[in-house]
Amino acid sequence: MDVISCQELTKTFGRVRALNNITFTIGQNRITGLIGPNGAGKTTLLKIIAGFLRASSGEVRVFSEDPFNNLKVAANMIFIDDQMRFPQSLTLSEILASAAAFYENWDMELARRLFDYFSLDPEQYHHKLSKGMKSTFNMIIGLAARCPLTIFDEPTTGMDAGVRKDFYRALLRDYLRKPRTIIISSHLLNEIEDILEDIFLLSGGEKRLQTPVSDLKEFAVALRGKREVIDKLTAGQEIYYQKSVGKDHSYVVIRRDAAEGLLKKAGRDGLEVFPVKADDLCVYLTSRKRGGIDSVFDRY
Amino acid sequence: MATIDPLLVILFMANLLILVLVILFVVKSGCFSLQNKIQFWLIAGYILLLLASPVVIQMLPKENFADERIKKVSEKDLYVQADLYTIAQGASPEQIKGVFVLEQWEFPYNGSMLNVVVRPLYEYDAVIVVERKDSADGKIEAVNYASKPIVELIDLSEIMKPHKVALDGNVLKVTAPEFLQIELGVFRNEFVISQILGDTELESAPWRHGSQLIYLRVPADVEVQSEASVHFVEKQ
Amino acid sequence: MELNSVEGKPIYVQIAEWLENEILCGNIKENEKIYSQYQLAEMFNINPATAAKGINILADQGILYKKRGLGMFLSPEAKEKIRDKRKNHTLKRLVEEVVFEARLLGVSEAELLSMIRDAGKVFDEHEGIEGG
Amino acid sequence: MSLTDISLTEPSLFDTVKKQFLYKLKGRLGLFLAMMGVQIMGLLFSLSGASSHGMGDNFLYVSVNEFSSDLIIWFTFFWIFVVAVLITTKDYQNIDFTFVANRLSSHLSNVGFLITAAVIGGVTAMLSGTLLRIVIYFIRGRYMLSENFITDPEVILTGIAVTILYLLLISALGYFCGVLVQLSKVFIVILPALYIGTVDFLARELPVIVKVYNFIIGENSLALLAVKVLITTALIYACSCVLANRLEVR
Repeated sequence: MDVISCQELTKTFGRVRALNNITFTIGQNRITGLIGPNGAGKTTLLKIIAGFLRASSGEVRVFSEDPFNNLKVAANMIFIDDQMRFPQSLTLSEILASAAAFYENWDMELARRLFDYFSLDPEQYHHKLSKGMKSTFNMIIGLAARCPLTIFDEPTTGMDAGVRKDFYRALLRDYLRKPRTIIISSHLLNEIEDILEDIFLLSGGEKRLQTPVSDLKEFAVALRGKREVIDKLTAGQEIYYQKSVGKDHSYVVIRRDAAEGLLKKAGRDGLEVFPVKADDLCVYLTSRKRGGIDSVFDRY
Repeated sequence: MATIDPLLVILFMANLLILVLVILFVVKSGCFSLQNKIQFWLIAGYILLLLASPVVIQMLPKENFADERIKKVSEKDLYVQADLYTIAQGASPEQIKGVFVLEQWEFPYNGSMLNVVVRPLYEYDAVIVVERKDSADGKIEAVNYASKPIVELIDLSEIMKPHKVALDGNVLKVTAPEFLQIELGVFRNEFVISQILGDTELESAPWRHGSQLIYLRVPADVEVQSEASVHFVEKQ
Repeated sequence: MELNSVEGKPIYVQIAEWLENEILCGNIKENEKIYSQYQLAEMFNINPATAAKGINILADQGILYKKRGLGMFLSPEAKEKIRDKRKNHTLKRLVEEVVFEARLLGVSEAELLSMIRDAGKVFDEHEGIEGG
Repeated sequence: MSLTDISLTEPSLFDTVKKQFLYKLKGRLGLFLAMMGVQIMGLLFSLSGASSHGMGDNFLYVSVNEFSSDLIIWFTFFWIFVVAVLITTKDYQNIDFTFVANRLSSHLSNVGFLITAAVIGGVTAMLSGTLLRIVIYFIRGRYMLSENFITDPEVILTGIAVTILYLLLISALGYFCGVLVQLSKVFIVILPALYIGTVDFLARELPVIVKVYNFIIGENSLALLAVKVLITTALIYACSCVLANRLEVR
């Protein structure tokens, strides 16, 4: 059985359609990266899963229950984002103590060690922290809560590069120690790519791709060569990205399995074949227009 | 609905605004970043202080309390309208309810003329009643009668100052009493109490002026004269 | 070792190659238990599922064998298999690329062979310096 | 793998409400600090006396200053209304949903908090009256103090009980208003208009409202007042919970 399953999930805000007909499942004890550009609907989707928002139509199940307004889901889930609010009169250590009361699996030892490592002052107040420090603190809560479903919505906002790296490492090591279902949303894939098992691409409120991240690198290939040769080869294929190079060359990204036969020929036709970086592919798959920003200028 | 004074409305609104600001200031403020513990002890201290205040108030020395110095007036006394002027018209002081003797004097006197002067002259109209006794016993008796001043159900007669009466030769000097100014603090029960227990009696209690009168009894052979107005009465 | 995510090679392939190198160097002995997917995940900061995929590539090729409940062990013929595979696939592909490039540049076969020989000499000298 | 592998927490509503209630009590100390400020302000305003009048004749002038702690109680009423509205706002709601909560547990713990606030507010507001007397005793020593300077314990207790009842009712109303505003911002305009309308227009056109008001507020028996106020309060809270139960949060 799956931890999360969504059937034809749609969410509208007034006339705006934030999520459109999304169907997917997320299995147990996997780290899934929810990737998409800003405004893709990542936060909306995560908040529906967390039970904060209500689906406009379709069915959502978390731990086999409707998450909206569901105490059981709330008790087994934690949602970390940079909008988290805490009482202003409580110090960080008091907030940790409160969190410990709420979460059964809370690991205070872990929280303390992370506190030390990131040199957070337990007597400090949350609203006095810098943006990055807030994110670090929120992350500590998310990790120490050890919830069967842990959701991080853009958790590294404001963190500097070193802390970000530490965070992902901490996440992975704690996950190895106590596997659970984790979803991390981000608009960039590259820095979390390694620790992910699955990737879920969302763009314009629609699901683009859900695949194990190890398959993502082999999902597409790039071809570069004379334009007419490429056009002939790729006729009828779905082109994820296309760019003009030089006078009569072009660069296209297509699906690898569709191109399997072509690849042999490619070398002979004087085409170069490249692998496509995973985060580039994500950008191609989720960008608004095929051909990227160049398409704005090409027909100018 | 009754019309409301717009000034009151404005004042009321201003008050509310101040209240909102105070609440928001305390709640929102980063400028009020007290440690949680300090906050807690501030509030706890405040509540403890309040809980202790009913005990503290019992222990305060109360010599300055009206209740201690002055008798509370009884219902009976309150509605007695003692009019001293009926004495001037010949009524016997003993027969008037609510009239009491504030002070009395006795002077041996052998002269035949008595001059009654009132001080301070022109500023003060003392009410002086003179009764000629049946016999010439050589004694002038002076009685300072008074009626009870009652304010907020408190009988102030205990602190009333009497006139001064002195005999010097054939001059009887009546000096006005020292002027007394009293400030009284009273507490209304809170509206939440009066809703259940009713209003305090104060609300409807009338006030009574206290007044004073000097009653002179002179020997039968003494002639009284005065620049002040003096009422002569016959002994009944 | 740091993984290279810039180069297009999938991470699990890099894991498999790293394990092969360890085996070729003799860091892992025959019939010895190899790293678990969790150890690899921790070492390379990757998802354990990815690490498992790397291990499975080797298992599929018979380089590793599984003892139920104990984990993956190095099979006795592992080195041989890796050498064969690399010769038949990796080296062959590299040679093909070299030949293709040589054709494109119009380099003759003799010229190419001498280049290979020269490269071998340089490599030997290098080894010599390192060794001495 | 199946879901049975995951050991899921089975939370009880009561337990969650209890935890949230304690968390809120700890986290909202500032609100009680505000109460303190408001009551002390009320006390300071009350020091000058509610009214004064005098009477005199040739021998005596008596001026009477009336003191009353009514203002402190009104200020406390106002405080709890603002608090009740405040804790329905997004900011406070977010704090609830940072940790384990659902709508019902959030409301119930809010109601628990407001009841606590009403009790603390009621006790402190009435006792502030006693504090006012002590302060006046010390700073206005020349006064002869009289009449209700010392209040009988049962009178104070009656006052506390009635104040708490009012505070409960007002907090419920405030919470209800807050919930309406959360449902739709239109109510920010409608509610004040309705209030003014009720006082001025509706009171004239719909005597029922006046009757309802008098039925509750005009009660002279403490027991009956308690029954009426508690039932009304419970109804208003129940309405708020039902109305807000489908609200989206965070």
